[in-house]
Amino acid sequence: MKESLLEILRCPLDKHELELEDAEYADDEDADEDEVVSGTLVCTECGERYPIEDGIPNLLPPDMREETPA
Amino acid sequence: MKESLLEILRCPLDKHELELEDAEYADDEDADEDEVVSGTLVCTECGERYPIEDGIPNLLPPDMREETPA
Amino acid sequence: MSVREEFDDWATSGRDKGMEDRHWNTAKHALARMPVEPGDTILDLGCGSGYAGRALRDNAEAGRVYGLDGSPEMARNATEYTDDSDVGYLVGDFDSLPFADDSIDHVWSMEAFYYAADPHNTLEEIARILRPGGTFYCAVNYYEENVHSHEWQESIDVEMTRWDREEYRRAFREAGLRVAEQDNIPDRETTIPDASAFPTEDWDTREDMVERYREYGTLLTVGVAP
Amino acid sequence: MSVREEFDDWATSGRDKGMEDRHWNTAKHALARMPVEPGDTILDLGCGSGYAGRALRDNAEAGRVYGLDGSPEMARNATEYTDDSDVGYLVGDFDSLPFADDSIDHVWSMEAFYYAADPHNTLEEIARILRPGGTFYCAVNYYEENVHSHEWQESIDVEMTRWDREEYRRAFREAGLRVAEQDNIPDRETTIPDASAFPTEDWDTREDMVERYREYGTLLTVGVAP
Ligand SMILES: Nc1ncnc2c1ncn2[C@@H]1O[C@H](CSCC[C@H](N)C(=O)O)[C@@H](O)[C@H]1O
Ligand SMILES: Nc1ncnc2c1ncn2[C@@H]1O[C@H](CSCC[C@H](N)C(=O)O)[C@@H](O)[C@H]1O
Repeated sequence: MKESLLEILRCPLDKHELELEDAEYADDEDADEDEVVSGTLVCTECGERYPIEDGIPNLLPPDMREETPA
Repeated sequence: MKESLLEILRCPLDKHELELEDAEYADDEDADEDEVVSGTLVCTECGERYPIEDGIPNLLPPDMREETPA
Repeated sequence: MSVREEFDDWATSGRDKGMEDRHWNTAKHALARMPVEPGDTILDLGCGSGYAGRALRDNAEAGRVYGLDGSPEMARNATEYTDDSDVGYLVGDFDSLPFADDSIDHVWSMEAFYYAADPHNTLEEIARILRPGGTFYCAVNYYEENVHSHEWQESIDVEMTRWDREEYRRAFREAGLRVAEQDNIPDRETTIPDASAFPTEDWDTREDMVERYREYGTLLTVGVAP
Repeated sequence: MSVREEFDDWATSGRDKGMEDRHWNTAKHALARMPVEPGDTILDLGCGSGYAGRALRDNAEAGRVYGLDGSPEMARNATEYTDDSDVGYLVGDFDSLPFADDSIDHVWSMEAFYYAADPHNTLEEIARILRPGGTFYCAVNYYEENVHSHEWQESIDVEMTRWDREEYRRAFREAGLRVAEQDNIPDRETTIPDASAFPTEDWDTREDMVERYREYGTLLTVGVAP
C-alpha cells in the first residue's frame, strides 16, 4: 500500500486515525511515493493493531481476522 | 386543468400564490374533482393575470404571451 | 423567432408526433430508470406531444404529471392525446417556472433543455422547484460530442446551447444539483439501411449513421437536489 | 462458513477471473454511467479480481481506486493483476468500513453487497464515508425479481440478502442516501444457444435463459449522499 492511504484509512472499530509502525518499504526507484510492504497499523485511540502483509493491509475487525480453523 | 394544480402553481414572475377568478367548470359527472375549463389566475402579490383557455393555463411571463406578430 | 412561433408551427404541422416516435427509442430507457414512487408529482419540461407524462402514469404509478411547453399549440395537442385527468399540460417558459419551491418530485426533459434562453437560470429554477432528493433527468441528442447534431441549429430559428458532457455536469453542480449519472443511451431501433443505400439524403456514410444512433444516441445527465 | 473461508476458496481456484468475465458484460455499462471527475477517489466493495478499479483508472481518469474484500486471497490476486500504484487493495468487512467520514467520492459494488451480514448497517457505513454528492453504484444479479437467481443461495454458505427493487430503494433512503436511478442492465453478450440445445445443464428452457440475461440482467441502484 501507498503511505498516502493513511490519510483516509481509519480503525474499522472506532474510526480513529491509524499510525504506521515497523514499516518496511519497497526499494523501487520508479515509485513516486513510499510503498509500504509490511508493517503494523495501530489505532491511535483503542490501540488495536492491524497487519500489513505483502503490501496488503488487513483491516478486518479483530474477531474476523483469525486464521481459518482446521 | 384540475383545480388542485393551484396547490403548487405559482406566478412565474415572483413565485407567489395564484387565485382563480371567473372560473368555468366542465360538467363531467365522472370527474372526481373540479376541472377548470376557463378563467383567470391572478397573482396574490403582483396582481399579474394569467388566462386559462380550453382548460390550459398560460403561465408565460406577460412579455412572452402576446400574439404572434403578423 | 420566438419559441412560440417556431414550435407552434411544428405542432400544427404534426411534427410533435414525429418527434415522439423518434425520441421514444431512447427516452423509454431513460424514463425506466427514474426512481418514481406511487403518487409522485412529475414535471415534463418542453413536453411536445406529452408522451413522457402519459408513459409515466401508465407504467410508473406516478400520481400527477404536468407537461410544460412554451408553445400553446404543443400544449393543446398534448391535451387532446389523453383523457387521463391526472395528466395536465400548461404553457410556460423554462426561465420562469410557475411552480412553488420543493413542489416537484422529478423533472424530465427530452430534447428541449438546450432551447432555454438562459440554461444556467433554468437549472436554478429546476433546483428550486425540486424537493430535496428529487431528480432531474435531462436527455439531449444535441450536444458537443454528437458531431452529427451540430448542423441542426441551421434549420431552427431559436438559439440552441451546445454543451459537452463535462459542461452539463459542471452546470448542474453550479446550480446546486448533485450529478448522479451521465450516460449515452443508444438508439437501437432506428433502421439503418445496408451499406449500398449510402449516401442517403441525410447521411454520407453508413458509419456516420451508426455512430449517431448506436453510439452517441441520447446523452442523459441525472441531477439530484441535495 | 465465513466470508473469508468461502471466498478464499473461490480465489485460489480461479473463480475470481470467471466472475470478472461474466460480470463485465453488464458492469461495464454501469461503470460508464458514473460521474467520475479526474482525481476522484473510488472504493470498490467486494472487489474480487479488482477489475472495476482497474477499468475506472484506465477509462475515467479516477485518481485513486481502492478495492476492499473480506477474502485475503481475493485481495492478493487483485494486487497481482495490476502494477498501477494508484490502485490499492485491502482486506476488510462491509460492516466496519475502515475509512474516514466524507473521504470517498464514489463507491462501486458488483455482485457483493448482498453478502453483508447487516446490509442496513453497510448502507449507513457507505453514507458515512461518502462525501456530500458522492454516489453509491450498487449492482446485483441476485435479487427478488430475478427468480432465476433464487437457487444460488443453495450453493453458497454465506447468508445472502434477497431484496426486491423497492426494498433496495427503501433501504437506501433509510440510510440517508437519495435514490437517483434504478435500472435493469441487460447482458447482451452471454451466448444463448439455439432452442434445440435446451434443456441444457443449467437451463430448462431458452425463454428462461433469455429472461435471465437479456431482460433481468443486472439490477443497478444508484444512491447519492445529500
Ligand atoms: N424556453 C422554452 N420554454 C418552454 N418550452 C420550450 C422552450 N423552448 C422550447 N420549448 C419546447 O420544447 C419542445 C422541444 S421538442 C421536444 C418535445 C418532446 N420532449 C419530445 O421528446 O418529442 C418544443 O415543444 C418547444 O415548444
Ligand atoms: N462482508 C464482506 N465484506 C467484504 N467483502 C465481502 C463480504 N462478503 C463478500 N465479500 C466479497 O465479495 C466478493 C463477491 S464476488 C464479486 C466480485 C467482483 N465484484 C465481481 O464482480 O466479480 C467476494 O470477493 C467476497 O470475498
